[in-house]
Amino acid sequence: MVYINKETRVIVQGITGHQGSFHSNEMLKFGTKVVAGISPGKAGTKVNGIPVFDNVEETLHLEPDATMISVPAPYVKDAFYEALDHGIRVIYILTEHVPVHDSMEMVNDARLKNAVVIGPNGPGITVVHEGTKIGIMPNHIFRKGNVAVISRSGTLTYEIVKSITDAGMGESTVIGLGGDAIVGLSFMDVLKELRKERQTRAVVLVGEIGGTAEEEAAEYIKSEFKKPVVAYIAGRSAPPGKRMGHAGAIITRGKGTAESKIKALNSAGVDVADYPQDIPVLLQKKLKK
Amino acid sequence: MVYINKETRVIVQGITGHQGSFHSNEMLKFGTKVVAGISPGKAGTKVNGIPVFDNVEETLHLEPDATMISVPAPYVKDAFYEALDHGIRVIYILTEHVPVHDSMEMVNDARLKNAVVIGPNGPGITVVHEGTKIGIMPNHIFRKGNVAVISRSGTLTYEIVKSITDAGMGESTVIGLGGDAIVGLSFMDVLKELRKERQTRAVVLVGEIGGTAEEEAAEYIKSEFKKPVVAYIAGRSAPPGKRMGHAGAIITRGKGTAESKIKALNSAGVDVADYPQDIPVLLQKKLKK
Amino acid sequence: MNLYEFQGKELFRKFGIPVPDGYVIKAPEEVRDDIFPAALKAQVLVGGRGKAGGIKFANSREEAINMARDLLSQTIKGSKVKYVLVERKINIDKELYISITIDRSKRRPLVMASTEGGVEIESVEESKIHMKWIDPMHGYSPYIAKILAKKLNLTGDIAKQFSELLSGMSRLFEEYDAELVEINPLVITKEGKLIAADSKVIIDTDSLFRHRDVPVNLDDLTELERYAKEKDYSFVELDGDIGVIANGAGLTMATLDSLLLHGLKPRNFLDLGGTDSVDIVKNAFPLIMKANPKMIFVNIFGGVTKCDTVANGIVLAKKEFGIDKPIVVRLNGVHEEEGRQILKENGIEAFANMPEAVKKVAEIYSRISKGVS
Amino acid sequence: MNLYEFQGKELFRKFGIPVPDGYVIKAPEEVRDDIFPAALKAQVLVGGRGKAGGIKFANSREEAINMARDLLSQTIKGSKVKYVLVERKINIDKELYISITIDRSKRRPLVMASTEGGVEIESVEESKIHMKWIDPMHGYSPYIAKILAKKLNLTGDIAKQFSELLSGMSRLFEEYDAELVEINPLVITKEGKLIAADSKVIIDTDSLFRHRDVPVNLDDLTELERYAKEKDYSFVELDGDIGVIANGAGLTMATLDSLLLHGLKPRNFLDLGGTDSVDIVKNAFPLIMKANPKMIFVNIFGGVTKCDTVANGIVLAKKEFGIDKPIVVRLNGVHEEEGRQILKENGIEAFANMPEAVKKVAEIYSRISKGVS
Repeated sequence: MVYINKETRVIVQGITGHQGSFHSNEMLKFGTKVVAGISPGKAGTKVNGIPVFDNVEETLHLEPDATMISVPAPYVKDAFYEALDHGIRVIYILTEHVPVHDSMEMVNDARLKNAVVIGPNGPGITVVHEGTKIGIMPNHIFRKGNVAVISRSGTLTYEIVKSITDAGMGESTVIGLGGDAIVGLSFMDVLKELRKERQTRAVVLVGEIGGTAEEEAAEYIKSEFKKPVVAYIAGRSAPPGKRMGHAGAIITRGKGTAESKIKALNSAGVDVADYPQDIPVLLQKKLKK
Repeated sequence: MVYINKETRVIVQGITGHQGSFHSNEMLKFGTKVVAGISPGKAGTKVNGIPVFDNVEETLHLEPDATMISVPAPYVKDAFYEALDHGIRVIYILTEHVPVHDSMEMVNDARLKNAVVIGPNGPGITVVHEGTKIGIMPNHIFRKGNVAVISRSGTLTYEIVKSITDAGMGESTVIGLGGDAIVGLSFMDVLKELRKERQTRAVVLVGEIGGTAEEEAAEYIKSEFKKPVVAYIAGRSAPPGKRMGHAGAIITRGKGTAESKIKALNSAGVDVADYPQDIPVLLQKKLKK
Repeated sequence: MNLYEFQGKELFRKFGIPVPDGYVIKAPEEVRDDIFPAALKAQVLVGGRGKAGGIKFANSREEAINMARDLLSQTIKGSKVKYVLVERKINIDKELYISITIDRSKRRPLVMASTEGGVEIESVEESKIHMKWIDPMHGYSPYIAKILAKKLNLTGDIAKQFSELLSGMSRLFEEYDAELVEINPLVITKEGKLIAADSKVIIDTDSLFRHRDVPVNLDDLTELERYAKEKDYSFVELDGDIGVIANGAGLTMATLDSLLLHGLKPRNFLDLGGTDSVDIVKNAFPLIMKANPKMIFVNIFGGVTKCDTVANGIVLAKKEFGIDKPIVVRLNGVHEEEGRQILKENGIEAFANMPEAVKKVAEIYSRISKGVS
Repeated sequence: MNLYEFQGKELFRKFGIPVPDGYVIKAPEEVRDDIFPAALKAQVLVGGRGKAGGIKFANSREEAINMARDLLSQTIKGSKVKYVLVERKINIDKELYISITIDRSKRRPLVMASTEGGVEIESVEESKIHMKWIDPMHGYSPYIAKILAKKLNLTGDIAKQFSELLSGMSRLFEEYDAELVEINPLVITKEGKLIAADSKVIIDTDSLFRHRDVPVNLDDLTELERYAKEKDYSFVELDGDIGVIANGAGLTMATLDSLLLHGLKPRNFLDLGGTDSVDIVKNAFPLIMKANPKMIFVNIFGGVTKCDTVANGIVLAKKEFGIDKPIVVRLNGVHEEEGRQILKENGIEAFANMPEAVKKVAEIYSRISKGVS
């Protein structure tokens, strides 16, 4: 189990919004225990059969463990602290364009309080073998299995997950770290969780240009992580100084290139795929050994 | 061992000041491992044979565990963060008149980082059986023994410690929490440490008016703390709304009276002395049982 | 540092907290003729002003001048009224309560709100006081206003005004190192506006070095306390008749308490602090003598302040100031032998034990009192 | 959001960071006759201005006007010079480097300082760059300046000036949501003053809703990128000739990479984002066509954006805008069958597999290129 399990009780902050209402329903269908939604002024109504409250305090009798925050970027910090201050310890932020200083503050505060922040600006987490997810990953791409996928991307992750499923394998935990420069979890944080987790037998890292998270993961894999790891890194063709969509996907001052990441991963024994679709082949090769 | 032991390596921030230089010498005499002093612009000099550095970073090779901060109140917060950010995890603040908002920030931050703050505005800590102290308690009043003293006061603590020593008993740990409204440790925090500590067989609480720390300690003693406890509460004669010297010693809005504290302690089976000098007698009575 | 209502409201304006139109006057003729009907509010640092007749309403300048004259001649709970706040009268629909203070045991700011405004919060039953705490690391967050507004049954535009007001209060609280920011009553006017009808702001005295703009109000101190403050003594005036000098706040309190257990009433709290200076000891005596006590009890446990220093201070004071009241001295701790010897040579007996010393005080006091009666 | 040097220096003034006397001009005749000898500095958002001849020195107004005319006619690294900063020349004794940026892996602000100022920090050897991190919970503390000043060998009054400067920089960094605040060179003048000779400030674009006073500079975008920004597309212009439309930043990058592995060069990055709208798909085509690509590759993994929506968008675009370039489409994911059917009915083949689609792109591209040559 990584961060959440089938007993995890989830609330949705911003449940009456487009994303909140659509994805709360998808989560219910997947098996997630969505116990409440928040939307100021809408207390007493229901969304997809989920009771709506005006604020987090009013949901505490439902004993929520986790939240999905889907509110406009300027209000994310307030929603986040409302959750954190009321004792919620797994906080997934769907919203993109969250100011990076807000993220820095939230993420540091949460770490000191042993809370887990997933995102901002990522697809969330799906723990396939527990039949639970928080986030926006499409339900139909998963099959229960032993491959964990850790990714900085959204659509690309779905593509890779589907290719794993289509190849006859399956997933344990799939987690999207988020595409921003500052996010709650790094590859290394999740690898540490997966190290002794029993369901996972192999790991796929889906990285991209920008930052040094992949290099740090490579260091950790080299010294501490014994399960097989394969990877894909997006952005080999990206020119320096340009943001490739994600705020975090930018090569600055010569740092964060795909070459550097691929080299580091290779030297840690991680096979790096040329095409996303090659991931299942690399996995099968690794798992046969 | 409570918070510090004979191996604890102490630095003194503000060592060239009157208090810093006098008390660093007293600490050395008591047996404390004072490894460095800080005084900007004085690097390379010595105080009482202790090497002086310009900043905390320069002392890291000496592996300090704890610090005594004795700088003017407006600079305490900076000195505190210099220590905390460089990994020092026991921080004693001697200085009085530290702004209460600074203390709130420091104390909360430290708690999240598992650091211990002693003070501000207290006499520090003496672990008698380890032969070490950080702070300004007079060396000659102690004798190794089994009584722990937790106090919000200075001089009154020395008086009580001396009376215990004079009565033929001795002390394990003596700690001054500090006389301010916001301090790093509460009676309850220290009681939790003493619960399973082997050296301590009885505890003296020296409280005073203001706040509800004594009442909370009484609750804890009632439910969790099995060693004998006796107490003295200063301020029975204090009128409401007047600060009795200490910033924290004030009865506001009907709260924090000596009566309330004595009643709570009595109901937890704690004998409360009428005079400070009665403490040894109460202790002997409790220990005979 | 307690602020006057008008000073608190100046800070309120700075942080966007709405207050009634108004101005402060020091003399009756300063009343203008622009904002009638008006409330005239005596400015004092103590509570209970309303009951003491410190608030009046005037419909014209003439009426207001007379009322101001009356208020400025009053003394409320021992405090002379020096200022009157003249304010446009507001049309009260509802009175609420809101404050931010420091919760000592939780070590963080506490926001309290109640629908029961306009009365002392101590008299409001606990179930009607709603509380939320501010995390001191990340500071105030607007969700707190959202939750409290609902508990106060505020909706729509008033809820929005409440959110802005509380955010202003929290910034004031933090930026000005406040120990208390209280609005009681917080009024909803018939026109649908939220407005701070009163203000109570206490700024942490220890933070004044970074708030040069905060006025120093000493009107809640007694004359003797102001004098002591100038001389830098930690001094509190009490209503008994035995002068007390001790060292350390805890020991000084314990000294007062010990007297009380013998039915004796102290005249004061005076802590010599932790400096080893003959002058500080010596000059404490003329301060105590100003309080005109029947006798003086000096209770010292020597540490940083050494017993011989204290003894020398006492001897010098007796000589220089000709102290003619009985003095009982108790000395223990560092250099106690030397101290007692010095006193003995000057004809003063020093006890080595606090209970005995207190007994001696009681004995002398009883003798003097009989002599007087 | 990159700020021009003169905009950064305006912020510096606001936070007490000393900068040279000066003013910005947009036309040569705006040069005044007051601060000579003066430096004239072309204002561009790209680096390497000095080497490109963008800084000149003038001793008189006449000289300055000529130089300004010259500078205002220049284009530096593709950016037209629109502003020139005229500044009093300073007497340089030493050049230092100081910056605050965000350390992504430590998740906190990083202060970097070096005695090697005036050159690109990337070219300075690591042992000469001193680093301290700011804890984002309690914020900047002055001890950081104390430690860095010593490492820069600053003492006395200069160290004090450095401490004030760094504290101003850290407040600017925090209050303005900066991603970078850099002073290079930070000059010690012969008169013993610390002064920011240059400024480089980047404000987080996502924070602009709370910084209405920050100017929006788009001069570092290409014309096409500015157009795309207006239309709200996540678009980057590249130097190849194959137009790309995909969904999701990661998948779009992967699409570009896949082309490159076949020796094909993409003309652009265009991410449709996560909205299921026919219009967004349709209107991406005129944008791409403005870039004049040789062909277009549409690579979709349907999730929130469904495959039939994409198909309908493509069909509509072809009809409405008469797109005449070859289009290769790959569709997978939600509603992929429906999407492929729609395309098939309109004579467009859709691949169900990315590697095959890329192979097809390569094949068509090679055919077109031969046809052209």
